Amino acid sequence: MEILKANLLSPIALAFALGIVTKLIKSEFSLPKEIYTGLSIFLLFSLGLKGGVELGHATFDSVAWPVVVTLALGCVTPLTTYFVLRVVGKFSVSDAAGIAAHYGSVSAVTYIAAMTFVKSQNAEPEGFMPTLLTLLESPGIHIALAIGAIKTAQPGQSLKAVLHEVLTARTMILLVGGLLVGLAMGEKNWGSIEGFFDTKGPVFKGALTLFLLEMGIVAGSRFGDLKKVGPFLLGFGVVMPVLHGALGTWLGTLAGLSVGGATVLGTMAASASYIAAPPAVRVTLPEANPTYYLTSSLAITFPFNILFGIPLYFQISQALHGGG
Amino acid sequence: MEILKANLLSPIALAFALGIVTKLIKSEFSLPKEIYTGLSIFLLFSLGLKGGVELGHATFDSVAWPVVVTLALGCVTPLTTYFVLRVVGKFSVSDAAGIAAHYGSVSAVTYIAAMTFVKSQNAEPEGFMPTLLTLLESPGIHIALAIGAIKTAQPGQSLKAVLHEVLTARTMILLVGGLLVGLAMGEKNWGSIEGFFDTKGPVFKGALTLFLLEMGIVAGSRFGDLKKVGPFLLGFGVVMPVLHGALGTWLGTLAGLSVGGATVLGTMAASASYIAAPPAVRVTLPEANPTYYLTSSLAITFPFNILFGIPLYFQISQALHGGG
Amino acid sequence: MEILKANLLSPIALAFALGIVTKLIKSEFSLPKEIYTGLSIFLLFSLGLKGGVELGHATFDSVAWPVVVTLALGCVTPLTTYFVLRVVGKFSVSDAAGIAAHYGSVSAVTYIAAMTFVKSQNAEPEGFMPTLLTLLESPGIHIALAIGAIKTAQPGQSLKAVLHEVLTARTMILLVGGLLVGLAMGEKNWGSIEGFFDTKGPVFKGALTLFLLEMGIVAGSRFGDLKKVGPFLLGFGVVMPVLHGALGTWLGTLAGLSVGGATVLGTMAASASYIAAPPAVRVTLPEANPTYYLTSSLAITFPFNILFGIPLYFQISQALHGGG
Amino acid sequence: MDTVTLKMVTLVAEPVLEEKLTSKLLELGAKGFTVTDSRGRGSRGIRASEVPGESVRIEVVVSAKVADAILEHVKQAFFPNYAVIAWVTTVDVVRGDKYV
Amino acid sequence: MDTVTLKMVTLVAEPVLEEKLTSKLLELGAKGFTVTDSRGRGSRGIRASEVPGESVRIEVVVSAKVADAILEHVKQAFFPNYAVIAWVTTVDVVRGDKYV
Amino acid sequence: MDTVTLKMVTLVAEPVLEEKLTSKLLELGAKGFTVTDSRGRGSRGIRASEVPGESVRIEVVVSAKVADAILEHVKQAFFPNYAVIAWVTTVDVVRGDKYV
Ligand SMILES: Nc1ncnc2c1ncn2[C@@H]1O[C@H](COP(=O)(O)O)[C@@H](O)[C@H]1O
Ligand SMILES: Nc1ncnc2c1ncn2[C@@H]1O[C@H](COP(=O)(O)O)[C@@H](O)[C@H]1O
Ligand SMILES: Nc1ncnc2c1ncn2[C@@H]1O[C@H](COP(=O)(O)O)[C@@H](O)[C@H]1O
Ligand code: NA
Ligand code: NA
Ligand code: NA
Repeated sequence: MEILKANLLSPIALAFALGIVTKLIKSEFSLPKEIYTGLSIFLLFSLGLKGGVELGHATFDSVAWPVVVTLALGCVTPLTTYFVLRVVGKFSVSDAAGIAAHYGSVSAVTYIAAMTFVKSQNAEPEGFMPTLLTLLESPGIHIALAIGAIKTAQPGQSLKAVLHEVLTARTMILLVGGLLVGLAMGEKNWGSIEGFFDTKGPVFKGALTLFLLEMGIVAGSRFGDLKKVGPFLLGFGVVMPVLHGALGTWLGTLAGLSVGGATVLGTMAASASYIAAPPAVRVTLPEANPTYYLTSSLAITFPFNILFGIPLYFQISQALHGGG
Repeated sequence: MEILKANLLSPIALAFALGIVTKLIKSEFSLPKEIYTGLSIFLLFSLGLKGGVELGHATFDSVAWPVVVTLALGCVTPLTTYFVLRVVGKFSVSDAAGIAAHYGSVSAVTYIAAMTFVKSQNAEPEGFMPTLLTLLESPGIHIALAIGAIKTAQPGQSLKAVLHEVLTARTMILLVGGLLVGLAMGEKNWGSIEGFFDTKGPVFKGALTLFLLEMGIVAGSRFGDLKKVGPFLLGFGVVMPVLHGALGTWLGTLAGLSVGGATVLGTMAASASYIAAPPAVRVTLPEANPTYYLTSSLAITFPFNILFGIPLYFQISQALHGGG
Repeated sequence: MEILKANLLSPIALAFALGIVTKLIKSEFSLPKEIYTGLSIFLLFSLGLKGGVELGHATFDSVAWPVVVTLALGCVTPLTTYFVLRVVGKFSVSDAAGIAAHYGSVSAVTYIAAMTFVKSQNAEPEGFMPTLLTLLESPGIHIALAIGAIKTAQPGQSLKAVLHEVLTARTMILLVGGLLVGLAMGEKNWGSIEGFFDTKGPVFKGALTLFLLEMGIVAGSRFGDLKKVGPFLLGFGVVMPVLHGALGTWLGTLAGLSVGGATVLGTMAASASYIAAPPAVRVTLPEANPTYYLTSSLAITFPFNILFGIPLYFQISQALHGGG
Repeated sequence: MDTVTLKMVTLVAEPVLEEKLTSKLLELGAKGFTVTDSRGRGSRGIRASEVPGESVRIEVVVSAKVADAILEHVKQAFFPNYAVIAWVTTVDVVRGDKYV
Repeated sequence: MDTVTLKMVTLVAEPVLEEKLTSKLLELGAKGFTVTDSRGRGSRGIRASEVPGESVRIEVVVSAKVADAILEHVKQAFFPNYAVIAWVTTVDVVRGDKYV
Repeated sequence: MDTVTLKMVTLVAEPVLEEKLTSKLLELGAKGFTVTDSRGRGSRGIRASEVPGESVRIEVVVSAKVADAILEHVKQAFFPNYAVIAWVTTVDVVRGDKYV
């Protein structure tokens, strides 16, 4: 309870809630698209840079197992999502595959929120977490889209184009590129820009607060669609992340991650992409209904994780590490 | 004189003057609209947050009277404006009501400048000033528009829509929302983002400097209209704020506000809205001439308050508090 | 070698390289135009302000000779460029004049990178460097366009319009305006915003890093045109800046500038404008081929200076000052 | 190609009117509309927005009857006090039955 | 004035389709195109982008034959699953031979 | 509905030309114009701006005579060296007397 309260009263959770309320009272207010993009560029690049600087201190041994379990999560989560939706939820092939592409990938904002949360709980995660984030981003999308393309017997010729697009998209350039830049520059050069990009500093947290205000507005503007998706998807959007989150936290712990690191990996597994996945699915599986995949990932799973999921995975992680 | 000089040589007054000069030398330069909006979002949200954190320390007694006099100012200033314009200035009903809607409301930027000024003079205002700002924002607009609608015998069916728009607009969401977020998060959480949002810190002041550069450009681009509005409105734009400013400072002092707090309340009363009021008036009272209300509020009263009014109200406040 | 390595591993050089790579892997990623403009406004205004504050400490004597050599460079560099291109490169009058307008002017971003570099080498440049930057910006453009207009026997009636546009453009307003604002406000007021605008601080360096990421993308998107411009221009884009850079560093040293100051003046002479010059040339000399002047200034000279030129001019300056 | 001949009405107006105009269009029978931000100059230069000269450009594909109703409304409700300009052109629309 | 009479096809579509549509236009014989960002409302309100209601407006000046091919393609490849609207109008183009 | 039949000239051009073109339009008799930012591809791909492929789209409603003068001017002054495209269409304008 203490931990949940700490999360709910954090600036970013409150700003997110304010964004939702903004939409509920039918305000027209939102951040300009360019400011929103600018903030996300800053946040992602900061994460990449910091991760790169810290990756310089990591040994091969400490990274190997976490990489393996992350890739395993990237293959398993789209499949579990797909089968639950097909078998239990009776969704069409296209719809199930479309949603699976979202839950098989990862939400960078949720990841950032988890990083910020565990740091505030003094459970500093490993420095190579951004590496894991980039590894988890694309496999899920491709596995899910491949299932959809095969099952609906489509040529799937655009899968390669989709792969290129995901791998060269904003998130990837900034995270992987930032990582390499951080790795190359080293501690000394990092010192000269740390006051700006430090992911524990006030600039990062302030930018994150403003960003989550906007994310709340975006999520809130989808709330009107909640009644369109039916009770199954509502429940799915909460239960599935808990299952994936527990699985990810457990695998992370097995792989030797710290309390904070395992929490963040669990959160990644639990989160659903709503930036990389939607355009990929829209172009590759046009029959999949966007209302289903956008509403479940953005209006259900995303707020759930930000407000309740992250502290929950943190407690699971503490328990698995013999603490709590 | 010392105080006036201190104000005129402050970064924000100088940046504002530079913006005006930029237009006078016919430069095309201006900040991108999105950056301008982004800066205003940051400034307003910072004010709300800080106000909320400080409101947590205020007692009911200390807030009650300032709230009462603020609401009184919200009712009186549109009426004085309207009657001066009708009786002395011989303006039409629509034009008088349109201008009254601007002078009855409040300019958030002028408010921010006043807050920054009194803090730099070590006259820390009360923590609940943002609350007063939000209270003063809408009544004036509605009273003035109601007068206009009744007198020109228009159905006025859109008054309710206007009310909703003003109450859910950017300024309100960020100030009221920020206040609630600040109140909920408390000192401890505030500490983690204070380095970014602190209204006395360099980020806030730097953003404010850039913002006032743009405001100078916006005000300067209206200077060409000064000759269109006639000598009466020119004088009105300087005399009215001084009267309202003195009244507000006096009422604030009576209500128990400190030197800084009374100065800020006086500045609010003296200021004229040019963000919330113009679209409301344009839609509700289309016969009112925009050149009148935009030029007087933006090209006369706004620069007057920023450069000369604020230090003047500060001296009045000092005198009323038995200092100076 | 040490110095070159220090430069290549600096955050801004690495971010610039990342931007180039972003384009080479055909990513669609780029900063929103408004964010890019916002960053450039912040950087230029910071430079102006800081320069103004420091100009307050300078004596007339220390400034006079640097001003003279800067103006001399502004007259000489367009002429050398024009004749090399005409005589050695056999370019048409329009093309040679168009390119000369670029190399006769100065790239503000290269200037900023040079300032940041020499400061990181503890070779603090003179406080009035922004003054020199503004002096060097326009003469080259006008001399080159005048040559072009005379030689192609065009009326040249728009030269005056071009002059006004260059003198009132973003760079000028922010640098000259910032300088005056900084001069007027003095050390005391500067203290309250130094944490935001300080050109040695993390906010400035962080913003510069993001800005150079985008500049790398812009430069990289021109790389496809490298094969269109032919081998002569490729060599020209590297040799010309070295010659102008050495000349500028030498003249700066003669004029009494410090190691850092002479390096920065050399860098200015070596750099080619790609913000002010292109539209001026496009409107005044439409027959000049944009592929030539944009590619040479943006895809050759700019990256060369950022990555290799600046440390080279620094070593020349050290040698000329009897150090190194 | 199977097309239906319809009317396209273009309105250029002050930004504050966007919401008012588009909701009126739907009320008068339009099935959709497309809005683009633009800037311009006209006979008045009235601007009740922070950005001088900015306006919205609204395109709506409708039947001739609805087009007439739109023009009639715009003329009566907006022309006296607002800077609005309206023109109509004839277009061939695919899947045109969606718009009538 | 020497002009050639051609067709102008306007397509309004979801932003994710921009790349797909414009490369198809060139493939079908268009020599260029102009794209504007816009927003709008239609019968579906499907939005697979962060910005609700946002769309792209593509204008392409082509010969009547290419116009027909474009409409045919759009109808078959996009109408079933995507929010696309297409209309054609007749225009007189200067230097019109560049576009056929 | 009372409308006047006029011409609408649309010009798509490089952004550096906006000021030159619009002031020329007014000089030649236009009473106003509407400008939209757009992007596009054509036969040249020349770009003298930071943003590749960006262009401005200028619409101007004028009498047939002014339309002809505009096209004539654009053809002579801009076609040789600049990436400009121009087309004309016929429109029915409300309050059309304002534009002639
Ligand atoms: N002749 C015209 N052609 C195209 N657009 C026009 C024309 N006249 C006016 N406009 C547009 O309509 C808006 C309002 O014009 P006005 O009511 O004449 O001030 C202007 O901002 C332009 O965008
Ligand atoms: N009648 C119409 N007139 C103009 N634009 C329309 C119309 N109907 C739809 N649109 C545009 O086409 C897009 C998709 O429409 P729809 O497929 O009906 O949802 C909308 O976002 C509008 O921009
Ligand atoms: N066929 C076309 N249809 C529509 N717009 C075009 C066409 N061709 C060129 N454009 C536009 O005109 C600009 C310049 O074209 P160009 O002079 O051919 O390079 C392009 O950026 C496009 O926006
Ligand atoms: Na996931
Ligand atoms: Na007031
Ligand atoms: Na130069």
